[in-house]
Amino acid sequence: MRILYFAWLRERIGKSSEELEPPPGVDTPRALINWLRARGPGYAEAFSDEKPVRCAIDQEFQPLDAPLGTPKEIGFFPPVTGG
Amino acid sequence: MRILYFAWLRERIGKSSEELEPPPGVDTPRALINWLRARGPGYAEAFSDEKPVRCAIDQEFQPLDAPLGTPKEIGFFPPVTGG
Amino acid sequence: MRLVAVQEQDFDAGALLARLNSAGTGGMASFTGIVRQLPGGGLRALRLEHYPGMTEKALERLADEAEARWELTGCVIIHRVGRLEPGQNIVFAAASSAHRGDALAATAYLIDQLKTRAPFWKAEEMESGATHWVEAREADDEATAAWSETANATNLPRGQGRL
Amino acid sequence: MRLVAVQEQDFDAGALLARLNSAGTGGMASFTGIVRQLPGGGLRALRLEHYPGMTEKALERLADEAEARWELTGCVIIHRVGRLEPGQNIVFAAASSAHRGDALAATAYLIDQLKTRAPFWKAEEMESGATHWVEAREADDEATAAWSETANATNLPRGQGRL
Repeated sequence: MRILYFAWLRERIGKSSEELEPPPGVDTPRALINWLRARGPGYAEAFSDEKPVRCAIDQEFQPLDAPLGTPKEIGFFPPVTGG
Repeated sequence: MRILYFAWLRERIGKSSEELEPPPGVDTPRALINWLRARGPGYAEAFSDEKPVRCAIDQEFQPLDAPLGTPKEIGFFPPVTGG
Repeated sequence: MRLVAVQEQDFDAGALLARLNSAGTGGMASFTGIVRQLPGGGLRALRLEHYPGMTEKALERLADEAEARWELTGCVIIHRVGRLEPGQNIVFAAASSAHRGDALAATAYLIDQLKTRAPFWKAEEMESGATHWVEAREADDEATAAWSETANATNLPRGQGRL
Repeated sequence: MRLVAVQEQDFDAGALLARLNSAGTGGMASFTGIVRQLPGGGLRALRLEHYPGMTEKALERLADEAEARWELTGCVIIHRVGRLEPGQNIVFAAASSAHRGDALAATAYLIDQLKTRAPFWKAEEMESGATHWVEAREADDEATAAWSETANATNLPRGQGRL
């Protein structure tokens, strides 16, 4: 699946998106965060605190404990600040 | 004092303003209307029903029973319909 | 920044918003009223009459009230008079503020109050040649009154949505 | 008439209002958000990032909701992205309707909802060279939530005046 990072998550991880296949058992965005955190220090720093992390599954806002399903894309980002 | 007429009051009376000195005892806009009504058929028609008549004393909205005082001008008109 | 005018000529909403912005602000709200064709058609034009002198005082007072009630950086009320055809602008009210809610509420206040507290009168000139004076709407009185129920508040009154 | 866009280039509020008017209406309300200098100064620019694809969907949904909730003849949402300096336009929301209350309420709804439901992020680029991401404001969440309390109503929520 395609994973996208925005704002300071993008900056800390050092990329705006990547294609990854998380292992079976990664069934929520929160589980995906735990799995990503082990991929390197940038990820660990970006996801050190989950509280300010929001996500969208296939471009719809979802809670971190929503079922992940088999999305085409998932985005991680801080709370939005538009307008 | 200067008396001004607007909208259909102006049309029925046939003028937009005039200088008049009402006699002593004409001490409210309503009393002024009663006095004006006797000045001719246009006035009688314009003021035949007081309900839709509003007034301003020296350019401030006032009820018909407000004290008239000695204003420089008084305006008579229907309810406003701007905007 | 304050701009209040009664005029025959048209106004340029974009230019007015640019002037409001140049006073320095976070956001600007505006309302533009337009001559509407009647549901059954047949309206050739509106003719707008006003009470010169009193109108300007009444509009300045509404601007004073809005500036006292909300934190505004600017405030505009322009009302046209004369003969206006369907689709043409009648009225423009706008307010700017660092707070978007203030700008929006002040704009709604200005237009609601103007409807019942500024001496303008509209006559409808029909295609048939007939002309009749527009009657005041009860809903406008209610919209004006709704703001007094929140006299010391800065809230928008309930019921705004359908007035 | 519906116009929703995410773009780097500036927009022309006057031209957008003219397009809304050409769809035929009684009144148009608008809100224009502008980059504000910080209270203590020192802001060189905002940098606005968004989630391409998702943003457009989110804004179209807000327009759908506004059109379902009020009687609108038109609806516009334009949001800029990229680097924007103080005084420049960020966002434009507008709605037109035969009823002024509908136009005003729909405009307030669009801007309130957009603040918390569209994926935009702002970073502040300071004159010192430092850059920091803007944190979400609790007041914005409250403004969004206030509309759900009146979920089946067309009223403006109380408390709008200070948000």
